[in-house]
Amino acid sequence: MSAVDLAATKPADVAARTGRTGIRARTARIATGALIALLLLPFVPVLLWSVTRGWFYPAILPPALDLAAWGVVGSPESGIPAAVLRSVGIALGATVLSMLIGVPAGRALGLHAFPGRRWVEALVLAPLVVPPLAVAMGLHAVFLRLGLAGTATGVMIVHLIPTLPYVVLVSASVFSRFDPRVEDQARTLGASRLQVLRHVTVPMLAPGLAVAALFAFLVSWSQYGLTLLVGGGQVPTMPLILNQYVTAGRSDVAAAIALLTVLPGLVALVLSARILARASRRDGEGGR
Amino acid sequence: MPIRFLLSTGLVAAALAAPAAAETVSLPDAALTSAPFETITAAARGQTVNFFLWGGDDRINAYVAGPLAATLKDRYGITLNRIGVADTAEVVNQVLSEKEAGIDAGGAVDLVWINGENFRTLKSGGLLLCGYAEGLPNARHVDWTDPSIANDFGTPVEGCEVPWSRAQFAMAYDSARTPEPPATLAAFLAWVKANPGRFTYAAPPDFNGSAFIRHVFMYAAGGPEALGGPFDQARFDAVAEKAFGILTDLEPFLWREGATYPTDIAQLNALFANSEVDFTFNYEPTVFGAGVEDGRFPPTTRSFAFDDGTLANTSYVAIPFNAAHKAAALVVANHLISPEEQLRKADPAVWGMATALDLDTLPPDAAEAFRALPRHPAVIDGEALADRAMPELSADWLDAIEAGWLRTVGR
Amino acid sequence: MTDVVLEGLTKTYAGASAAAVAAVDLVLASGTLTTLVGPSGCGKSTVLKLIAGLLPPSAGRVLIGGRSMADVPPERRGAVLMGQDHGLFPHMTVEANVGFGLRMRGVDPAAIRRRAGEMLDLVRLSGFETRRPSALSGGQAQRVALARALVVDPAVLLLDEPLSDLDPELRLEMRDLIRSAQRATGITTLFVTHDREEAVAVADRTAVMLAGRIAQQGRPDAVFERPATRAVAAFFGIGNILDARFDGRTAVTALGCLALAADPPPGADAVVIRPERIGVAAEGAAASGGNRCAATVVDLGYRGTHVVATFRADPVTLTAAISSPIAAGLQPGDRVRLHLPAEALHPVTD
Amino acid sequence: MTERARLVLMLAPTVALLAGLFLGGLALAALRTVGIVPLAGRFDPTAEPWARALGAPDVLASIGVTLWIASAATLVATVLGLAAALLLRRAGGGRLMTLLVQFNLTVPHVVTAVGLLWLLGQSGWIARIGHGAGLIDRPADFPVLVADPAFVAVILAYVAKEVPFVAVVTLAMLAAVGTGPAETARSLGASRWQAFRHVTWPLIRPGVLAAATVVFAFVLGTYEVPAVLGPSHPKALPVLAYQMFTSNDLADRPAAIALSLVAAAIGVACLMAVRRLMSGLPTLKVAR
Repeated sequence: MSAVDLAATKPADVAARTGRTGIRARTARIATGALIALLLLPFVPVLLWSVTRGWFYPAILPPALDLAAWGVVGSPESGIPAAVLRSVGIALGATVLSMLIGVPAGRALGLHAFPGRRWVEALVLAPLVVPPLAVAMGLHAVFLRLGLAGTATGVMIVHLIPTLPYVVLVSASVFSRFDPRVEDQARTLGASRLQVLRHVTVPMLAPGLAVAALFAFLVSWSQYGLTLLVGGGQVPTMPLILNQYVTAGRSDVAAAIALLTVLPGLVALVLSARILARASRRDGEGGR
Repeated sequence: MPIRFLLSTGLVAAALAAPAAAETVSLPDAALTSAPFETITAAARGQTVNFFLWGGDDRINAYVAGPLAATLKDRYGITLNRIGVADTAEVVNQVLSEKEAGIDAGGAVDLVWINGENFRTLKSGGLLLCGYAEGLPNARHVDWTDPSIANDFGTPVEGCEVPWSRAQFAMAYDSARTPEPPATLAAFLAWVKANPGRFTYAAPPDFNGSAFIRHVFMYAAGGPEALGGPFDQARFDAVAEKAFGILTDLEPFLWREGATYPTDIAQLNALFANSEVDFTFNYEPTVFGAGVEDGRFPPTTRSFAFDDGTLANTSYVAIPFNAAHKAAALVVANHLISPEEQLRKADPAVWGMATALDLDTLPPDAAEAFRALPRHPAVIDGEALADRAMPELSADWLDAIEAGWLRTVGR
Repeated sequence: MTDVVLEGLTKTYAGASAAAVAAVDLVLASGTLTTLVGPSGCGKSTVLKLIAGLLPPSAGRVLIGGRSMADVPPERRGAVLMGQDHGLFPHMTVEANVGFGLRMRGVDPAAIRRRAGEMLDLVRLSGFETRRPSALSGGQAQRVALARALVVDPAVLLLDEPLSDLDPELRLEMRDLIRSAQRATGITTLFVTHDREEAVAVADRTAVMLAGRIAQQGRPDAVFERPATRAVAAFFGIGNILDARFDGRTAVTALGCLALAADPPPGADAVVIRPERIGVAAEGAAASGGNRCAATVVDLGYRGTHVVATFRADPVTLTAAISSPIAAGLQPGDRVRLHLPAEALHPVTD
Repeated sequence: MTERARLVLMLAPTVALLAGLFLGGLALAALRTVGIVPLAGRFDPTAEPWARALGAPDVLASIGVTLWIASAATLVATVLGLAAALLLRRAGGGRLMTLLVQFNLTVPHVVTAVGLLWLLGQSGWIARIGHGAGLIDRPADFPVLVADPAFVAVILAYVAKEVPFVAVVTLAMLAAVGTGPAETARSLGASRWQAFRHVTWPLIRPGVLAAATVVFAFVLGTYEVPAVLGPSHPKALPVLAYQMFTSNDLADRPAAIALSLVAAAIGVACLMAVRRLMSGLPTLKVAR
């Protein structure tokens, strides 16, 4: 059994120390690799399409390298650079708002028992399982009336419907592992409420809250249906622009936009992995 | 429960209390349609025009957001804000929703590229600014007596929109695969049966697919004359049976034996480009040239029109009744039909869309400039098209045919 | 030097039927260490939170240094709380933890470092400055927590079961450290514990809290030896409670008349005696003085330092802590004579 | 401030927002389908929109295929997600592998849909490879996976998106359960499979089933995937509803809302199921 295999049998297992287990772990790694390959396979044609054009059946590989799609993506006339900024702005806004609104609720749910808790939980879960289509159709007229339909602000507000539950649920689980007595101690050591928040609570919970924020960002960033309905097509975010080019048959531009649209998710994922790794290093230093 | 109820009603109350997002319009509608154009131009300076149009073609996007916007900025101090939509129906929906919500001023849409049933819906709902079109300074270059200008899919225009472009339906084929395409619709239908699986059309409500079905409908009726004028249920029923019969008979010979249809024209184009089928079509033949250039179609793509005729239409720009910036929208509409701008738009290097102007009203050299515009080899010759032009059906016919197709063929 | 006075301090939690803390009057004399002892759930921690200002009282008030704390937020009371699980901030180094209170007060960084160093010296943890709490043992963490509390020079130190998470030997070490630090600094300290022995071992004064009320307070030995009520007696492990009627300095009990060393307080209805004060002699041994009775050995339980013997002296059962040599001569079933010295018999009220 | 006031303050923004936007939107939508439009002061109770919605061609078929897509996608995604989580653990759970498995979680649905279109279409990348390998001659020889009556590509798009979600939830559940129970079972004579079947699985089941329910409900309401990959008929419910909502015929709009309420009703049923599943857990420790 190689050193790599030994490392791979880390998960505690009563029967771990047999040659057979090493093979199993290797099989598991091959199977996982295969699964990952399958999950990522759709991105192969996306990658290829983004650097070519006029790529017809039966050509397996693109006929020639052509970066025109990226030219379109980068040109102000296409509206795509503006859409990137708009999408980022909406997603950031929705993230900040849902954190401000949702984290306190997450704290209440994570730390306290109270009458009516079941109803609050149900209300928070509901947007996750009730398709937003009807909600958005119902809100459309109200938003029009308030001058919010067709505006980035309106889209951002309506994005709170799907982002808020994630923030509340993730932060509830973060707070359920938090001992609020540390805050008491900090208070008696001379920290004001605000100082406790700034120097104790937030830094202590930062990794978990960062994950909540990342979820909120990604949920808003990927949103399609709500943006389409409440934005009335006038708030073209990246997923909408992508679909516009798909329905226009511009595979090359669509592919380039698709890659651009995947980018923040990738960054977010790597970032959250690093945050969590740092947190586990911090908490695990020297062992508990 | 009561708390939630209160909160939700609270939102409604807030909405009711809020003033409908209004923005003062400097000139009342009546003044807009009668004032000297210099007054309107002066009022328009500094305004922003939200121009809603289909946004799936980067040439159009580049033209509108680029040179067109720049010219408007330089010359009139107007900011043109291009708002691309996936479907013009979304814009109609927006105006309808605003109307329902009681927003009678300060609406989101200032100008929209429109025709056909979308125009009919807005016009019949009284949702458009009307009575200005023929009074625009550049309107003198438009032949308002031409029935294909004066009627938009059978709906009288009546000064509620300004013609922008002309288009005519054409078929496309790959000359490398199909050296000699059938010349008439009858021959084409025979070809489809002789070559099973090599043709399909996009299902309505796709605009182009719907147009193809109308060709079959007119073929079944024995020509466009039989379906002219307002909608008539008896006439429809008589033709429908035959027309949908043809399409139903055709189904087994279609791509995937008609079990499914492409849901939009882009899907049909992709099928054609990848040799899954041998034909595609478009209401705007310049697309074939542009498609070859941007890699959507093979270089050997060519286009043709059936000898029995193909449908022609005019597309327009219109101003909603509640547009926030009507003066500027008028200035933009007027500029869009200036010979200079029409020539630029008709250049295949820019967009290639045929002019809506009557070339006879132009000075000879200006008219000659239009005639001298180059043509992409994939695009059918304009005169060949013009010879075969058929007027469009009225929008009511269109609705009935689409609904009939969904009931009989498309399920 | 500051004293702390609790006046009629009461706290009733929302939705609770009984007060968690009911009309507590308590004085923590300046510079003393007072222990507050009681079973878990009796309201001890609530008292700490009320003093620290982490909870608003339902009634009554807290005075620190003679000043009412009614509108003073926790951070300005100078009352530092130290909890049972050290409560160190996991995201800060040891040094940052110790310096936390000073940083909140805006002390300049160099001074913070110096003071933190001194404090770590005091708790014998020099060299641990850059460690994270997760890399400390339980005892080390508790010492850091103590240093963190002391560095701000608090007016009052509130210790909430600070030793309960520690191993037995660490407990003793830490207990001594707290005691010596308290003596050295003279900080008025309230030490909450449920451990009776701990409560009397470190304290200048001890208050016993039962069901939200102070049942008894006084010098630790007095509380320990002379509980005022049956409940306090029971809490301090005195199982020998004899119902009694009093006639002057005589208690009339089921064992007969027992002489007392002093007059019983009004309302007394029982006498108690600590197990270690009961004398045991062989049945035939010469008897001198009163308060003796015959009994049978029921059970002998070896406890290392002593033997807990259970006797049946009909109609009651008594428990005595006796030395090993005496226990060696006994077997269950043996008849003995028990001696309940008058000065060890203590009348209690209900 | 009393504890109770603090709790109310923490919960109020979330409850107000979700009650206002989500429940309010849903209520307005429901009223609209019976002819009541509070904003316009219109009150003409009617059942016409429901008759129109349920009488539209293919509506029942649409509801049917939507349920089929949701069931099939949920089943496959749950089984594969569970397998992925277990495989990852067996394989030693390397950081890179975990990251790659999670990748699709961050990808907007419309991107995955477009990728699958280019991958699985009859003239797509796999078909081209098949042609290159001499397996097929014409695109028509390649199996029909896109725009097919069984919605294979649509289901696969959801699978690609939701396998990581189920896997992440399962990994979190496995981490919470720890290896202790399984080790105890092994020491009592259970095989690896028995230990999983009788000890680990019952412990993680509520979380996994809750994740599956969320997936199911989510699929019910998503527009972009069937819009890109579905056939012309029958259409998935959200596609049909959106098409009706933007139809030229004003009377279609309340009918469209009625259709989307059908999806919402199925979602509410899911919510109740989730509540039941989650009742055994202190807080929902899942996030996506």
